[in-house]
Amino acid sequence: MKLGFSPEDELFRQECADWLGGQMAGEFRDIRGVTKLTGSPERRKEWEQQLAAHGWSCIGWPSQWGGRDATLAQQVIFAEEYARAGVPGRVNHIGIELAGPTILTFGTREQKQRFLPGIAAGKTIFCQGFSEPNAGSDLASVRTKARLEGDQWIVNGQKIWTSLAHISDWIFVVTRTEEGSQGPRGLTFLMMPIDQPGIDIRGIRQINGDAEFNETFFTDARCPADSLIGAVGDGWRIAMGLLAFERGVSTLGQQMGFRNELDEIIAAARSNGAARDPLIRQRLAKAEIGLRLMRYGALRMLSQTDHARIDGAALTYKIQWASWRRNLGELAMDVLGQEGEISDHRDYEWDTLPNLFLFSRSDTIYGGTNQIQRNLIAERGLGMPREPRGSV
Amino acid sequence: MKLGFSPEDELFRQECADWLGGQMAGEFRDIRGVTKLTGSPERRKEWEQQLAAHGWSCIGWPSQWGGRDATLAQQVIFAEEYARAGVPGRVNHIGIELAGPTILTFGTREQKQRFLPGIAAGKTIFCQGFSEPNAGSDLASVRTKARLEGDQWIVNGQKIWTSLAHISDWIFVVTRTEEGSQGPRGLTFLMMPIDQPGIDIRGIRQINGDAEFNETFFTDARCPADSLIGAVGDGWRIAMGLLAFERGVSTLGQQMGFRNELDEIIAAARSNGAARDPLIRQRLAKAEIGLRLMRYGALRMLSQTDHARIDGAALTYKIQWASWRRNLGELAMDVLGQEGEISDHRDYEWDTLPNLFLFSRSDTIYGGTNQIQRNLIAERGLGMPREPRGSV
Amino acid sequence: MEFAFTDEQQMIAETARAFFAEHATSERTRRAMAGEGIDLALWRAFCRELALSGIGIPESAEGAGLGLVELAIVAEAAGAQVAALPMLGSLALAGQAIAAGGSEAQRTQWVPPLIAGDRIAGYFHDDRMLASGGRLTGGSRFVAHGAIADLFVVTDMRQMWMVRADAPGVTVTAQTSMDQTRPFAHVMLENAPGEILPDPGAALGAAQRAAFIVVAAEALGGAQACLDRTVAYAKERIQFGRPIGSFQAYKHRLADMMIEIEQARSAVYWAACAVDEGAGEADMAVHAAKSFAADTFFRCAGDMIQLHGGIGFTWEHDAHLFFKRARSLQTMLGSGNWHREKIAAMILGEAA
Amino acid sequence: MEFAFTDEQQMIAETARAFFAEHATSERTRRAMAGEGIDLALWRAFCRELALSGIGIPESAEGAGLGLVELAIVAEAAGAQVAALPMLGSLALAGQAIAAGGSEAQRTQWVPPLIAGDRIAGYFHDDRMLASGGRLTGGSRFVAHGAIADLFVVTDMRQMWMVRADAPGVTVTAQTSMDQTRPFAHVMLENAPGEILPDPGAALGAAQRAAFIVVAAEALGGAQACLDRTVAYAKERIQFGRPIGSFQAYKHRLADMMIEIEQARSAVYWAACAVDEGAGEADMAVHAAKSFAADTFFRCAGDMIQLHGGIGFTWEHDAHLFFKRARSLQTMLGSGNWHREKIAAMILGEAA
Repeated sequence: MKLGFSPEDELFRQECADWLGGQMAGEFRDIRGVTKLTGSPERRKEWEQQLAAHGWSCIGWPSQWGGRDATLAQQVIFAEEYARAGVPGRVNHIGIELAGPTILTFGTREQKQRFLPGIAAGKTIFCQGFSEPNAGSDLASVRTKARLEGDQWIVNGQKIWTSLAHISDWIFVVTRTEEGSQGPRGLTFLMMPIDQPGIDIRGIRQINGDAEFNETFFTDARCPADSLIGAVGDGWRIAMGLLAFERGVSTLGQQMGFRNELDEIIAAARSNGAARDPLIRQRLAKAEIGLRLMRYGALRMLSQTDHARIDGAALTYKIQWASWRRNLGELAMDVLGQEGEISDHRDYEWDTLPNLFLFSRSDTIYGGTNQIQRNLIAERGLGMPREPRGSV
Repeated sequence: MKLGFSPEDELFRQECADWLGGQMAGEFRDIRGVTKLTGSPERRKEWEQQLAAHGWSCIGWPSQWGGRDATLAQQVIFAEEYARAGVPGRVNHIGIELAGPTILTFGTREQKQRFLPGIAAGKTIFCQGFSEPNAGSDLASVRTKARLEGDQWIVNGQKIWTSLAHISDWIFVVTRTEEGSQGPRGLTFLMMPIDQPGIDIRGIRQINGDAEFNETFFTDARCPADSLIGAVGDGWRIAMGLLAFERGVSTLGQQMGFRNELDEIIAAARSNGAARDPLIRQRLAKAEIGLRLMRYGALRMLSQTDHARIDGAALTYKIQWASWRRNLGELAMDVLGQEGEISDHRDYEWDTLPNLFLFSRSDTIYGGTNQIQRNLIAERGLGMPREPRGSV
Repeated sequence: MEFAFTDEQQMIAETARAFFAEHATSERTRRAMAGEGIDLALWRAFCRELALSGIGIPESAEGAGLGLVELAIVAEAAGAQVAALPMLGSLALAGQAIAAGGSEAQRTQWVPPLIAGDRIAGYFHDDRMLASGGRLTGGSRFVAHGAIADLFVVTDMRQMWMVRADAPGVTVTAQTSMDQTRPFAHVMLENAPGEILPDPGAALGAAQRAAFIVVAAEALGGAQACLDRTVAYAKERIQFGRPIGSFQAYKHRLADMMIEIEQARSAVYWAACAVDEGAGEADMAVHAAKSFAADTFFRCAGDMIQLHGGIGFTWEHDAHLFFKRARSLQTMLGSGNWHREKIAAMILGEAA
Repeated sequence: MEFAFTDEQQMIAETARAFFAEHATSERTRRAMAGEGIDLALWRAFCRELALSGIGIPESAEGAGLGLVELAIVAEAAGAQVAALPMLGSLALAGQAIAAGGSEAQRTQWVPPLIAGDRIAGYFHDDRMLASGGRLTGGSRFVAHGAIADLFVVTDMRQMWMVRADAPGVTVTAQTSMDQTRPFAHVMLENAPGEILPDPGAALGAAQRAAFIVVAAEALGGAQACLDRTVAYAKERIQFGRPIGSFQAYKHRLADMMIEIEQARSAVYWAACAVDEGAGEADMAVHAAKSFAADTFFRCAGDMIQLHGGIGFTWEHDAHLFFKRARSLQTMLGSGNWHREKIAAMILGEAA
């Protein structure tokens, strides 16, 4: 058990910091500090390509496919330095962290050759089509249908919460390909080009006034048969495999974003005197502890990837960060007081902390609600009986 | 809507206070302030009879049966003054508040004549036999069996958590009289004399070192056929009716006990400096608010007895006080610090506040766990679907 | 001792509930949110047709009589619909202050038009206000519905004045506010003329007590609405082949909402009753009601979002109106911690 | 960077777990509770046969080497059985203090017998201890396992001394203690002879760090045991015709226990690792571990009682052993709030 990094790792850290810092001070200084998912989309696509051009796009991938075969420690370091430099989140997060690894694991040789170079180069932006209006937390209730006509799948239905669909090139969707099938059976995993007449994307305005999420409508949309991953009817297995990738190194980058939010709250508390309130002090200390424990939980999780088993740290991670961040939003507002309830922006647009307060209400819902997470923990982690499905 | 009491009520209050105060300063001063359920049983039986001799034993009962036809306001006042005077809890609480009203509501004329005078006179002490080892929160799972032989019911089985069984004269039990019946059907409500060879009582030692509760074993125990309340198979309905009496005026007396506990914590906090800690101050304020809201919740509940409907205040009362008191136990210990973890008594016996901390862990369990309470609230109060019974 | 509504109170409750449920619709409230945060037609209808706007102000002070219990009943009904109305600032704060602490002339001049909805008043305090020769310099950035007010009642917590919105030296700027149904304005006074109220103690006491109770009652109504709407959703929404309300974790969360709401209900009417009866515990009661009910509302509104899943955090769904109102009620007129510290001081003495 | 047990650490964990699970049985622990709160035979077996008692004390100081990670592993295993052993006082506090701050002679004289279980030491602090001419006057009523100690290591938080239990002026009185597996004694020094440790700073630092980590690790082991035992019960106990573990509310409560325990696990080993590696964040880590793990244990032990229903609050069931140990770990060596205030001071500066 070892927390420290080797001297080589520290050199690598310096290299990351230098390059990222240079970019954020130079050519890409205009996007430094952008935190909104929807901010500056075109420049951030260019940033994806800049990363790729300098070999930083997907360092954990095999070098054969544009990666660097980076060690775990290196990936951790890169994620930390990326966030520390104030670089905005990756618009191709889904491509690099989910679609790519899924294709690497389940795709054919031909699919790897077709998709991976574009993703690695920052030219193929992916988004994710899992949730549906009536299958919010319940992938097995998917109703979007696909049927094969010649060498094309014809897709009809609707997905929801498809973040960044409006700037993406491809979407992967879980579809029901077996007529009349129910639950996890009869599902198929398709990769579909977005720019086609059968796909219509509409933004969903959230309670913070912004629209990070979309609804995506499929009306006789087309998917080439060779963009099916795995086999027909294999969609559940692929989707479950993909969800496991969500617990990768990118969690550490996410945490650095949390760090910035907490630091901003600490600064506000020091400046407005809330830092003298013993109740606020306790809550800030708890937030600090919670964030540290997320980091060490993530490192435990990552240190065990070899072992193939999903252990406690991994199972509990989603609900941990989601609840932590929702509490952080409330703490931010309690530190700000009524100041947090007014905005200098005209159009119901909010500074970082009030926006955190509003947006974080979604953290405990999307990607599996806290309730679903607790079911999973009890059932998979503790061997409790599964919730029965109803027949309504 | 009116909280104040009339001048006549205030006169009645004075009368209560004078008589109770006089007793506690005089003949019964030795039991003043006894808080343990198990303390001074013989003297407290004498106290029951003293109450009866002066017409204070069951003031809410009809005057025909030894009561005073007291108004709600008078009952509230008596309960408050009773506790304020430091009088210990009634050892015949179950007789006065549950068995008596049950007989009044469901008993025959003959049963009323047989039982009520003894209860009212403080000479017939009752205890309650509902819970069983495998039916903790689930009355419908009762397994204790009764079969009729001639003019006697023969009872076999086991009840648990029968408080004060060891000093009681009678026990009322819910038994299964229909062979092979399941759930709420086939249950019958019996009143049984305790002093007989077929009934064996053993104390259960709790985590506070004391033994307020008992196990009661029935081995061919006998119950005269005319001590059956209602009809054979009617036990569920009677038991449910009885549980409604639990939300009577005696809750206010219980609250006065809570008041004394909270006051003791407040005094400890003032004396040891914990009262300067802003975190403790918040928690004490919350405890104070919670206690006040219990009082006004109880008054709402009582003010609506005419209306027959069980409203929100009544449904939520049990979990409210149980959770409040468990939290109070933790607050008491946090106020006391490590002092609360040592005792001057030799035999693992505790002063009021540490005892509160330990004993109150049972408050959220007996009489329907917090989980069962939440089921009831959601199902009866909000119309949610019932939990399915299993078939294991 | 009868802690239940009288028949008359029951009738007021039913009238008010029916009125707001019919008129304070989501559509109208959203129109108000896009504008100045007031549904002026609704406000006028409330004041003139419903004739409940003078409740809680004695008839001797040009009000409609009755007490804070009845005022709480009305505020609860308005809160249940997150109605975009200046009830808090114009009636509970300014109206109560003028009625309790104003001269007869001031009462006669201002109370009737406030009750009639012909005039709207805002209210704020500024501890550091400078007052000299009837001229005031100070301000606040958190004046609820201040941008549409004709009059401000202002206090430095010692004295109290009336300042006309169109007087020289008064600048009013609307603020983008999280709760768009009760937006704040920034009101600045720069040597502005103020008309002093002769009995500031009575004015301050009446305004605070009424406002704490109105905030608490609105919160109670809002919390109950969050529960009611979530209960309805729980019955109709199917997930995993079952109504989501059949899941025990969901049920228990609804039960927890109900447990808190029932306590909040006791708190609100305890406080209103205690003030109406002049009971010794009235001060504790209003602090308890404000803190408990507002915290309950916030919790229930957050739960409403959570229990609605994805749809719950969209702009389109009304959950966020409740959520933002709840947040606003929590912070305005003193946080929960502040109110609880007041109670702690009552039972423990002042903190060291 | 590899935040997982090495093979050697894994082996120590398995050895310690197996040892305590086999020997620190409920029956033996209850015998110890009825007596002086120590299972002396178990303690000697642990010290002599298992040979893990010197862990965390450098070989140069007569210890067995290895670090606080390994010490935490052992404490976690002991905590899982609520073992009635003087590990905290004798090894983590007194042993660490003498090893880090004692002279070579003191180390040689005391560390080996403590590790061997031939001698048992207690530890306490008294801010107001009077020290003059090698004579000490002061005391504490909360000396864990003090009634069976041969030696006390005592500090006024500036200096540190060793005091023999049989020295003149030393009075030791056993106290009836809520946690009977780690009973307190009242130790009074009245002009008692103390032998000063030459490096009190090192002694205090080592004792505090090790004790915070040992308390946290015991709490982690205890919390996990509460969860494990409740999970087993959930599978076998039938209510309403179903295993109670099939009720979603029950499942979610178990899940909540697991979520906290996994965080506590990260906290304990982060702290132990950080101290072993001399990391800059070690101070924050030990405060985080002590407060978080002890609070987690208390919550899990309370949940264990609740989820066992009636049987859970009987003397006969072991739940109360965990519950009382958990309470004791929460208060000893600083409450959760105290530790969090330390962390607040690190991130915010001292409170005003």
